[in-house]
Amino acid sequence: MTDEILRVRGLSTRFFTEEGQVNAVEDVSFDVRNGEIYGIVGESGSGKSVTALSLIDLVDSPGRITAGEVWYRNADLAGEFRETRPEAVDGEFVDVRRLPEGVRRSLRGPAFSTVFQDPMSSLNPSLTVGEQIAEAVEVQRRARANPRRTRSRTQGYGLSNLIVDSVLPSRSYVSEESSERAVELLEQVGIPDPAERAEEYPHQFSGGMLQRAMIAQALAGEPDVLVADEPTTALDVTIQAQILTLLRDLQEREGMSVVMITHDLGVIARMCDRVGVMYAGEIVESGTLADVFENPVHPYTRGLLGSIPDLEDPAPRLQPIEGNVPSLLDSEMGDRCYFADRCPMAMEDCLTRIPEFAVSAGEPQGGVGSDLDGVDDAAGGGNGGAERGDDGTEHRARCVLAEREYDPERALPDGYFDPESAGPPRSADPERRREPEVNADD
Amino acid sequence: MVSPRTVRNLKRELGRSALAKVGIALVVAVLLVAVLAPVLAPHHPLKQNLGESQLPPLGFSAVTNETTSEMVNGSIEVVQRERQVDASLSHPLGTDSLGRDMLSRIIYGARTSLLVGLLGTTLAVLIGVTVGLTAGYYGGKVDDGLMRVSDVMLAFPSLVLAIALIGLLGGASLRIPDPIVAAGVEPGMPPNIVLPGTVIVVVALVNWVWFARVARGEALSVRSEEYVKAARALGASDASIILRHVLPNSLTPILVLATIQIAAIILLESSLAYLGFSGANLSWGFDIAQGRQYLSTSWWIASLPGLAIVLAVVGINLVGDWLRDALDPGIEGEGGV
Amino acid sequence: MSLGRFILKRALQGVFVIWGVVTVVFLLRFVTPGDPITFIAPLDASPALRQRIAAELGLNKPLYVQYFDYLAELVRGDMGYSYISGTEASARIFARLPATVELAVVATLVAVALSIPLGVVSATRRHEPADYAATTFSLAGISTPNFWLGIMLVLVLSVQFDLFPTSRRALGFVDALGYLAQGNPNGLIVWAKYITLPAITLGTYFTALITRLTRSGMLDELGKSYVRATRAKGLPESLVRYKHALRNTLIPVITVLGLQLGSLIGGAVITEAVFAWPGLGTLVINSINARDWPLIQGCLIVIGTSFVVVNIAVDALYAYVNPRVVYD
Amino acid sequence: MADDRQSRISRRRYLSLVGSAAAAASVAGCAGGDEIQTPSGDGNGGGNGSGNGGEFAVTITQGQLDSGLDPHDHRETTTDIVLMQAYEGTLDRDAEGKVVPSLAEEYEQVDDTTLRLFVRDGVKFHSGDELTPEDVAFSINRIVNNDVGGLASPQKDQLAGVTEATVVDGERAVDVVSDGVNPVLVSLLASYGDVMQKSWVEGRQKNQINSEVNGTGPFKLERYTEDEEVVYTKFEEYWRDPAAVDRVTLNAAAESSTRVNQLVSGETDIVVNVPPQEVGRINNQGNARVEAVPSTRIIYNAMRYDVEPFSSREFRRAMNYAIDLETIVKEVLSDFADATSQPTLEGFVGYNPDTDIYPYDPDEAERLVEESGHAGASIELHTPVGRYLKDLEIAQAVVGYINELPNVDATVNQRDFGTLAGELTTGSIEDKPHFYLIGWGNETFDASQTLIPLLTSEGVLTSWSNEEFDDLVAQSNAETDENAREQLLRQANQVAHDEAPWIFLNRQYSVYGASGRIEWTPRRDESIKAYSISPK
Repeated sequence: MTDEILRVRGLSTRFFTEEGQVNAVEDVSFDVRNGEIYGIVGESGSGKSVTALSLIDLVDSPGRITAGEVWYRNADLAGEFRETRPEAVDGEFVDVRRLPEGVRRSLRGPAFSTVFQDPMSSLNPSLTVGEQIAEAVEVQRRARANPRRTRSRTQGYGLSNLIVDSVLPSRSYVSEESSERAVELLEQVGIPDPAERAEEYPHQFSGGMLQRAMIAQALAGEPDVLVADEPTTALDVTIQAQILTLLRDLQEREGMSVVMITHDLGVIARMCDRVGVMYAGEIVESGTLADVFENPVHPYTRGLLGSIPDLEDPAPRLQPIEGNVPSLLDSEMGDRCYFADRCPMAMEDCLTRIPEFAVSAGEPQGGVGSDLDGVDDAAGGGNGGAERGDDGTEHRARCVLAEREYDPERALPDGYFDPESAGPPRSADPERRREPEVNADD
Repeated sequence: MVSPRTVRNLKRELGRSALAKVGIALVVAVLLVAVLAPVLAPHHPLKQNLGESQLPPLGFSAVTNETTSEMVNGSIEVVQRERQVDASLSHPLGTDSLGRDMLSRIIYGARTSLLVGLLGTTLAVLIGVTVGLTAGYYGGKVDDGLMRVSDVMLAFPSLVLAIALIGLLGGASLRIPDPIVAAGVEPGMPPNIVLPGTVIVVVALVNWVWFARVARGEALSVRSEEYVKAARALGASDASIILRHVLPNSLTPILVLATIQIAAIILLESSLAYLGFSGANLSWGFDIAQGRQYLSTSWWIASLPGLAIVLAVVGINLVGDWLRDALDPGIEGEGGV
Repeated sequence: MSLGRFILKRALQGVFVIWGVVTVVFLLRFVTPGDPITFIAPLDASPALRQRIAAELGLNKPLYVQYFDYLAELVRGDMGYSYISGTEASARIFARLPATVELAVVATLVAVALSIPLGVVSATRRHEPADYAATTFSLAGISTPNFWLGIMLVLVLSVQFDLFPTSRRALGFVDALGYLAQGNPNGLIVWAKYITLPAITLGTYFTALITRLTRSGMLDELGKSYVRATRAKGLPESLVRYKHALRNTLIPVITVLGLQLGSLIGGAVITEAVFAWPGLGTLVINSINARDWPLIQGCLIVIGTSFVVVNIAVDALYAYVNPRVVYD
Repeated sequence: MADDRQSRISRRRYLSLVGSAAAAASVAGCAGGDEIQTPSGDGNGGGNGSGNGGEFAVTITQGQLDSGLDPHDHRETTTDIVLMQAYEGTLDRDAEGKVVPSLAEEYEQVDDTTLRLFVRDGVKFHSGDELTPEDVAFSINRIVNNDVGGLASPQKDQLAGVTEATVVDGERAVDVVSDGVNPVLVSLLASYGDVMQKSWVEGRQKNQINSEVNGTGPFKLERYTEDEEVVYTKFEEYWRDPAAVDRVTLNAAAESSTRVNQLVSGETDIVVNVPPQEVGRINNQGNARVEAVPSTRIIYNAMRYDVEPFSSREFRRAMNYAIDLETIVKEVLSDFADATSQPTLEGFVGYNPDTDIYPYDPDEAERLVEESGHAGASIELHTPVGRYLKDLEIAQAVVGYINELPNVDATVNQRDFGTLAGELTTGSIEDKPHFYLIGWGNETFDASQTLIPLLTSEGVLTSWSNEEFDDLVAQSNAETDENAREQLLRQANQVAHDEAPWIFLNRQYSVYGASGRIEWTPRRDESIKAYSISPK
């Protein structure tokens, strides 16, 4: 019996823009265990935020999840759909992506909840904070009041309701009971005078307070998995620490799992149990905090960690790595390791696509071919419910160095990837390259 | 003024929007028609032929009831006869109640619409931008005063104000020689372009406020910029600061607004002409008013000039959308009609 | 500043603007060529008679005295007597006002009722047929001269198919309600039949305009982070769209509508001319033509004042629905 | 005042509206219109006491409504038609234009300057009071004397020459005194001079007189909604037989097509000024008919003699040769008009049967323009729009023909009628446009009422000055012998034809649409009397 709450397999999300197809998330697989904090770290534009959105099924057009499964453990749901949708059920797990639209939406709140990066822009500026939290409570309250089979998730709310609501506050969507609960939640996240503050609008809150309110809103549905997408990026350093502490406390108290998405290694170091490092839409290295931080295999991870002398020091952020932020445009990505052009240890081997290798414990640049099995069970699809890494090691990397030593003989010459050189052509227009990220991050 | 970045944005937006292309095509077409009216018009637009009145457009030949009266024993008898009325190749869009060629009138009507639209907007821009920049640059009492004046102006609907001004002041028109006819290319065409002077002045007077507001907003935001302060510290005169620093910053939103205003003014001119308040002798609105009486017998007289207005204004609005999307001047909403 | 004080301040500004309107309207008579006496006095009036008429109307006094007299009378609600018919200008204007208000209100209500859902559908089904239809309609709507639209509606719906009357106003809404009170619903039906074409004619531009504003506003709002966050907390899509995105969309739309009230009244003038609708618009055109100054001034003042009042109301509404407003 | 209006609207308005709606419903009965049906479905129910199933209600739709209800304070046919239902003069005309007695039973020429009117007995005003000679004298004085009745009446010249009216002691008669021989006085009194009640006028403010009615005529005012409609009901105590019509509503629609639509849909019974292109719709509808009659109105283009190029006789004649009047009458007016050759219409006293219509001769016109020395002139024709049958089209056609001359350039200036009329009636020739289209209705059937005001040097509306013409008219005005007077007027008309102060255009026909449910014959003098209407 596994203790995972979430298994993500082969998730791919693409954006179909006028400039071309953008592979924001490419074949990403990871597990989240009950009650743990799983960190996803990467530069901006690496696809980590899109990964978060893909989990909660909120990728906006022109983006689309093109492949993969999100297995979520919920015995009730599994029982409910075992007959009607056998392909969506595997043991106690259901593949969220194969569930009907209405059910998928009903999972937002009680199953997955989200804290976004910028609390100011993530709350509706023209409704009180209390009302917005109460809405999140109310939607769950109504869901409990009606068995899923009979209710329509799109409880009608139209223009007429808007008008009536605006004129008669008593006819509001939100019940009094939910409003009271919202105040409780505000109290729980440490907001003083919660009853008064509930009546205020977002612009009357400070950033830190607002992020607490966002967290309160995320807690409203008592979620199994809280996706925190850069929850502290927009905040002052001192406030960051408070928010992280709050998150940690809440996570422990509620026993929920957290997917912590950040570009801040300090946050990862401080919060997470296990971690995945993303680069150009892929998880290039994953494992326990200790695996990844103490024995990084991928040169990218090593680069990130290069400046961090001490795991306990939360301050330093990602060290910029020389070279261009990778283009995620399908047409420009090429058929090779995406990091090769920036990699100080790029070799000829890197000119093909690199599979994920398991890294042997304690042997960072490990024994040759120590574990080649299971490499691909993520990409295999179908049996996504199956366990990964049956040898017990979780440390994996998408890098040839996981199975072979760096060989300067085979190194690619300097400037191999420069636009002027004979290497694969790449656009040198940085403005253009940034564009696909509009939806992909921040 | 036009930075390479602006040009790039314009091109990109144009490439992505089919509607922008349609808009430009329409505007270019209307411009060409207006400029080349003497060459394109098959007939003199004012030339009547009472014997060929109310000919239908091609494809709409029909039997109509012709009414006349006869005096019988001192009292008048109304007589109706059926008559086959055939469309004529030489009048593809038919003729009006005096047998004037609809196509030629519509072609010449484009001139009036565009002249009023362009000249009226230009004048409105000059007034509005002067007032707006002055108000925004100097701020304080000047700003308060000028903005209250603009509030008062806004309180009068532009059509009502225009009717009042033209009705009370009378409509004067200017005649300027048509260069194409003067060059001897089409000697049979009207030698003069009739410029409805009062209408142009009045549409500018009722529309400058929108430009004043935009220009003021831009001036306000630029006023506190470091480089303006620096210029002032260096002793540059207010006029030169306004012209060199403040004005260029306002150009983009004003250009976008001006495009929308041209469309609004064309609609305003046609409304005025419809109500009989235009000094022009050839105007789409005027033809619609005349055709209104003949709706039950000759639908084309009122319908076709209206279609011309719609096409021209759609074109300009599409160009306006294109400019707005490409340049993103950050102005809300549409200028008033 | 509290909402109450904010409104008070706007009202004071409004009074100032109305005073400006009155002054402009008053001065208009003096910049207009032609002596108003000429339009009042009989053909063969002797100079003495002309002077007497001028004296009766107070036209012989110095300009500033006339101005203050006029202001004083206006404050008492007296707009003078029509030069042409000798009847009270205010009575005449207020007798006409209901027809115009009725037309404007119906057109606005219909425009709002149609355009906002249209704009929402257009924004939420972007690049679908519904969106193309809505954008085409709104583009055509803002580009069509309304008097021509009215004529075309008459041509097709009245002349060809005889569905609606071509013009006039058979009875007012209040009268129709009176019939209803007597148990006769036909009054309302007749009323509706007469107002349909004028209301469509006047309302189309606004329907199109609000559709465009709503669509672009909704697209803007739907792209914002809070919408995603709202979805993330599991709210039904209808709630996300209407309660959240639309509410924020409407805030700027309301402001634009207030500013567009001028074009609504301008549109009403020409719509009334097309449909012989007995409202303020036809009155203002007739009185301008007849140089009936008390009526011209009265009409312009009523129009200007209603513009100012409605905009204060819009500002108040704006402040009410938009908590971010800084009252200054 | 405003409060009165409000309270009046409240209850009475409902009641009266139901009454009028019931009337409309009976109209709808034949036209299949969309009027209000009462729930009971009988179509005649209503709260108004006077309304019953047999009510005969008639609606008359003009191009515009009254300019106030004071019968002495207007000069327009439209107002006149509104008021002639309720006010009467001392004399009247029959449908052929012959003078007939009205409030004066008889008249008698006492001496050269005095006409005695014998006032009818037993006539009641709508107020219920008896008509007295004082009322008659007061009414005439109110028109001719600026100090009587609180009004400087614009109708003063319609009673030209009259200086005062006095009550004859001991008799039920009034003496009307003129400042000299006044051969047309009877004719004038038959057309103008409505009688009002002295005490009623003196007890009222100007605005009350303009919104209330108290005449002796066959209809009394029920409701007056300014600019919207005037509703009269039958006056039962009328001195002749009460009218066949129970209720008359007068309203207005400026657009001819609108009026026709209203007629065709059964919303109205008589519409004025039906343009030829709308005739077919009325006839085809089957439930209405077109009635046409030559009117007393002449349409012409005046050319001011005091400004170039119109100061040149040759130029003015050229303008007459330039236009193809016959074609204009045929094509623009669809023959609903007669071409004219002189200021006076056929059938009028003083009409000259020997003058010919100017032929269409562009070559002669071009030659005359050259001769005049004004070749290359630019002229602008001012025209009202929608005032007369096809006025704008006529103006455009005239200008179109003139433009075909290689040596003159002409344009049309559309004017609002009110503004144009204002310029024409200032009494000063300098205020008038140089060249304008206008129509003149002369209901007296006498040339003098056209020639004097429009063409003599001293005429209030004149655009011309010619000694020979002035002399002829002056002589005719002092001539008591009818034949001699007629000869003088004919000569004057010949002079006018030759000197061409106008472009002579057309005699307008009055073209009416009338619903099939009424019996009614149009009159040449453009009046529409509901009293002469009966059900079919």
